[in-house]
Amino acid sequence: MTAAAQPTVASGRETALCLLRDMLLCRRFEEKCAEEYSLGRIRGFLHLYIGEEAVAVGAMRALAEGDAVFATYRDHAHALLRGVTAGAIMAEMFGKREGCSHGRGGSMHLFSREHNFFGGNAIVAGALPLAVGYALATKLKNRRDVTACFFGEGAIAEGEFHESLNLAALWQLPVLFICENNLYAMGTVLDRSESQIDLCAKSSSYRIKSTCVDGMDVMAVLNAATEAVQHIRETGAPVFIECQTYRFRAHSMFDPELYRDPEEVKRWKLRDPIPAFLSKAVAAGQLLTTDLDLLEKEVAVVVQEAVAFAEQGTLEPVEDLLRHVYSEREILQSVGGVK
Amino acid sequence: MCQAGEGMDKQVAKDIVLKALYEVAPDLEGVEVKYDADLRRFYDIDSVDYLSFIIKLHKQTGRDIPEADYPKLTSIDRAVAYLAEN
Amino acid sequence: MSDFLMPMLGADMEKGTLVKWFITPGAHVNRGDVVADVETDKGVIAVEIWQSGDIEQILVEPGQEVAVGTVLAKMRSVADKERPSVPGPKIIEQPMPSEAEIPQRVHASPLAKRIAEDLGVDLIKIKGTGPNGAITRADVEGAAKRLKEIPQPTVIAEAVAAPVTTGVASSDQMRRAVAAAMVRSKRDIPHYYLQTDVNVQKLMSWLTEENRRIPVTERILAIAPIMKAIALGLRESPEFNGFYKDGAFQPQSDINLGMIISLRGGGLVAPGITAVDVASVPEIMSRLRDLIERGRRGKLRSSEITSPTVTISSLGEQGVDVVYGVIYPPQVALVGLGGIRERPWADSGMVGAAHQLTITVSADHRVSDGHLGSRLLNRISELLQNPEAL
Amino acid sequence: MKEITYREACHDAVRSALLADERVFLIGEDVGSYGGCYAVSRGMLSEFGPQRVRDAPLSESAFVGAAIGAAMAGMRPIVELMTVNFSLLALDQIVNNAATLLHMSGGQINVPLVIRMATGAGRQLAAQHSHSWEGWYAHIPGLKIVTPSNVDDARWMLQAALADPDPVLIFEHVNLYNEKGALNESLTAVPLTGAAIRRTGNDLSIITYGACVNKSLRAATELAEKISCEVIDLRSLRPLDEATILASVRKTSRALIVDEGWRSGGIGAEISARLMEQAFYDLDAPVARVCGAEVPIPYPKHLEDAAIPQVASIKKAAETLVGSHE
Repeated sequence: MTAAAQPTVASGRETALCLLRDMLLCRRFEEKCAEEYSLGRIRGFLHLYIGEEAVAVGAMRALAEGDAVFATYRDHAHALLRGVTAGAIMAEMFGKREGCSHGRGGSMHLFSREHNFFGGNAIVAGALPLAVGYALATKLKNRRDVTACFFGEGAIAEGEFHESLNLAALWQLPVLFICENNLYAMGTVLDRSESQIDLCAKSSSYRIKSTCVDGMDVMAVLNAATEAVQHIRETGAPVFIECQTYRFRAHSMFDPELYRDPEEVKRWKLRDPIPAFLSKAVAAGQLLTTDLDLLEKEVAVVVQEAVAFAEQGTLEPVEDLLRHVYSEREILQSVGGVK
Repeated sequence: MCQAGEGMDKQVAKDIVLKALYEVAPDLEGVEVKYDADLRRFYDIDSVDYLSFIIKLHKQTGRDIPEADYPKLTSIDRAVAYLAEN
Repeated sequence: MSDFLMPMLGADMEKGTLVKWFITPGAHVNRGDVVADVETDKGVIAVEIWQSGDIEQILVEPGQEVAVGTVLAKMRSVADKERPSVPGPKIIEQPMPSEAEIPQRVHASPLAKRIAEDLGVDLIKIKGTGPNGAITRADVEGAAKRLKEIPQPTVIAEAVAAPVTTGVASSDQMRRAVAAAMVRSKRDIPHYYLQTDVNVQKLMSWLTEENRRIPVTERILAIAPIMKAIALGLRESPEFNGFYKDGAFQPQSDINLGMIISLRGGGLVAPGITAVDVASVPEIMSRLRDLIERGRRGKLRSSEITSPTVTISSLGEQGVDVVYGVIYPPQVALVGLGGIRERPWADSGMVGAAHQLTITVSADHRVSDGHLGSRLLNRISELLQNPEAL
Repeated sequence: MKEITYREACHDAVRSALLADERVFLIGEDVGSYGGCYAVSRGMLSEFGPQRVRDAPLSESAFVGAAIGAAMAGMRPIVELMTVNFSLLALDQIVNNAATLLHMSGGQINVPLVIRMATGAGRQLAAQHSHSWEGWYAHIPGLKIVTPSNVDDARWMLQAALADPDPVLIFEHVNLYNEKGALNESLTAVPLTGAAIRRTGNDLSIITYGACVNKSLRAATELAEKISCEVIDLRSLRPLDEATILASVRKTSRALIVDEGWRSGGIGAEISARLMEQAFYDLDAPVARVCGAEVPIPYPKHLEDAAIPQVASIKKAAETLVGSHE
């Protein structure tokens, strides 16, 4: 099973099932990641998206196959939703060459050209200019594709955020900026780093169409993103969406969470997007409570198979260490000169 | 290069041992070979020569030869058998 | 039954202290429950359990610091799945001590040195014309031309070695050269001899230990640390390190130890290792092996024959206990080494067995006397008691 | 043979690239209406239009990053960074994105990007506009660093860089733009990498690049009666053409490295280290360097001159290196 990145075609039960399944898949997959990390099979930094699933699930469903996606180092859900297989992602985190970046990138650097998925970027705000440039190329090639760029609210303090929004607006480029505002840039709460915490005010100042949505509500995100994508395709101009959300887990695995009150975490967990969506959909008659069990089983199999795939993966031989520094047709030449 | 652990051919082992011996003691070449004689006493191989001999065997075969095994390599015959068995 | 382990919570985590349990034996836990607080370098982190089941036994008490992967508790899990074990903490390899650097003495370019070696030219005798007066290729080539007309200095060791280096050694020639040198030594040098027994038990254990640890190619024999101890001893007793020439003692700043090699075809050579006092033990060992191998092959360099400032005669392997050597003129001392053997050793009224070595020094009475000689021997003996410091 | 300036060579290179390939576009500060800070792109805006000759706001990080993004999408952008100093504002994009994407993605995403920038001192532009960062950039795996020193390379290296699938940084020395040279009209391409021996000699190898090539050639001419100098133009600082350097030094036994960048940790140090590693026993004298003085480049002419390699300092170093017997 893969999370198909199709635009919303049907409403009602079919859509509801897809959204719930996508959110569950992200959640269970990442719980498994945490487990594997504690066992030492995943190493390095591991940033989990748990709690924020509604944002990526809603936004991705609004995109079409030809659209491009740039994400951050908190990128497992985005890769999954873009259609990269759970096995290839898990294998990447295991450092295996069957991983989606052949094991060279790890958790923070998931890539798949096949899925127009461009990472996996671990410098905060570093991918915004890339997304702008990708959209510029789209425009120069007279295509209607949208470039979606996910980033946290921490990126807003970076100069590259402002430079990128300015370029996108100035040159009227088809970029969908999706700000995953989870309140904390690592351990620094928004109002301790920004003089203006109304993020749409910032993007609006570049004359970019901006909206703010409840990022715990997958339908709200989906609707906002669908509208935005349509606007971009029609006008070629960028759109900014702020999704207010919360990460339930620590910033990374090695974070004692000294900076936030456990009560605050508890309060947000009451708004967990998965049960929230389920109860709404059940009330609306779109889903049955029993759907959850079926989907859980389905997702568990995917996760289990992903781990098995990663376990069976192979390690790249050390003799290949110098690969992928220069493009392959150049490698013999460059290895000779550059040691 | 021979790989460790596969029971080297005796003739190959003998060639390696003799070559190593002649390298550390070139003045022995042309002297009558006594395969079972004690290297140190009969051929006057001193401890430095002997260490060089062991290192050469190691480099030729890739095999680790612990100090504790030195008594198993005191003659040409024994050294050949050691390489062939291990 | 399955194990709940001290989790790996970050790439830089090696161990953690269990601060608090939130569970007791018999408790039922669900996958995802926080079961304990663990203190790490980064602060206290709440630790989750990844299996559902019943806790059977708690193995680590609050306050205990344990490595990542240590079993914290035993549990009977709902689905007793097999887990791969977490790799233990990594053993950090001790870096090898860096090799002491050898000070530059003759300023010659690497190319000049290479050519000098090929042509058999001694760089010490050449005046350089390169940058900062360094000897260059042209200087060496010029010197090689002139060398043919100038008679060689009559250093006796060189006389001994000359036939070997040219590869036409007859044992007769060599015998005659040795005879001449030794006659001159006994005629001109008033020898005195001192000897002492050194307990080398520690040295031998250290060697066994070292050799077990290091690869075959780097193994060390006792002679290497002993040479290092002799060189360090000589550094404090400059009266033994140098040449007696033109009626006066000329101490040398470099400590170059010659090693007598008996050739199987008869005869001796005594090539030297330079600057032994600043060389590391592994370095001495590898240079000695190289020297002996080339010595047996007749491939010594002339500088190696002329450089020794003190000579060592080691005959222990031939079954000898004590060596009283004859000094090689113009040197003023020779150190003799007997065999290392287990012998009775009395210490604090107790007699036990210990590996011992008898070291002698033959020295030139024109330069030093017994008092200085015994100080040298005592110092060498002392240095050998602390082999890891060599 | 036709005499043209280095600036004209750069201009012709960019123009012909825009003509030859639809995917190519020029982006940078003042490349359009202004015609480029060093007038390399003069006239191109009217010829190619604002889509292909794109003026960027003063946001180096964003427009360099955008060029990387466009390259990822299959375009062939040429970025002009007004001067090497401003490239520091885009350093994160160059180092963390352009140089790493191919590797992080396991070989999936290459970045066929070309960045041109004006480098070096010599025009009394003082401390913030006179850097030589090419050696710095040469430290980074994933980038290729080239330094055209004459009109032929200025004319054709850009084409080779555009044909390369990976990011190439071209460093054009500010003092070269007005230099005239004879363009070899029979050339239609030059290789991107590989050093060139600009003068052959037997006593000493002078290893240099960029604007110091001409200075070294003049020093060699003036020394010719006493010392026979070989002058190597590295052309590419990454990858370094070790084979040519080593072959020359093995022949002459002496090496003098001339590098306008600061001495400490510079490309000169790297070359020297490689000579120690691979040609030590062929050296008849210590490797010598003439480098930028360890000082921010001062404004007054006499001090600026003293801070960077000059014909006189190159000659003096060569004489010292060869010693008294030549």
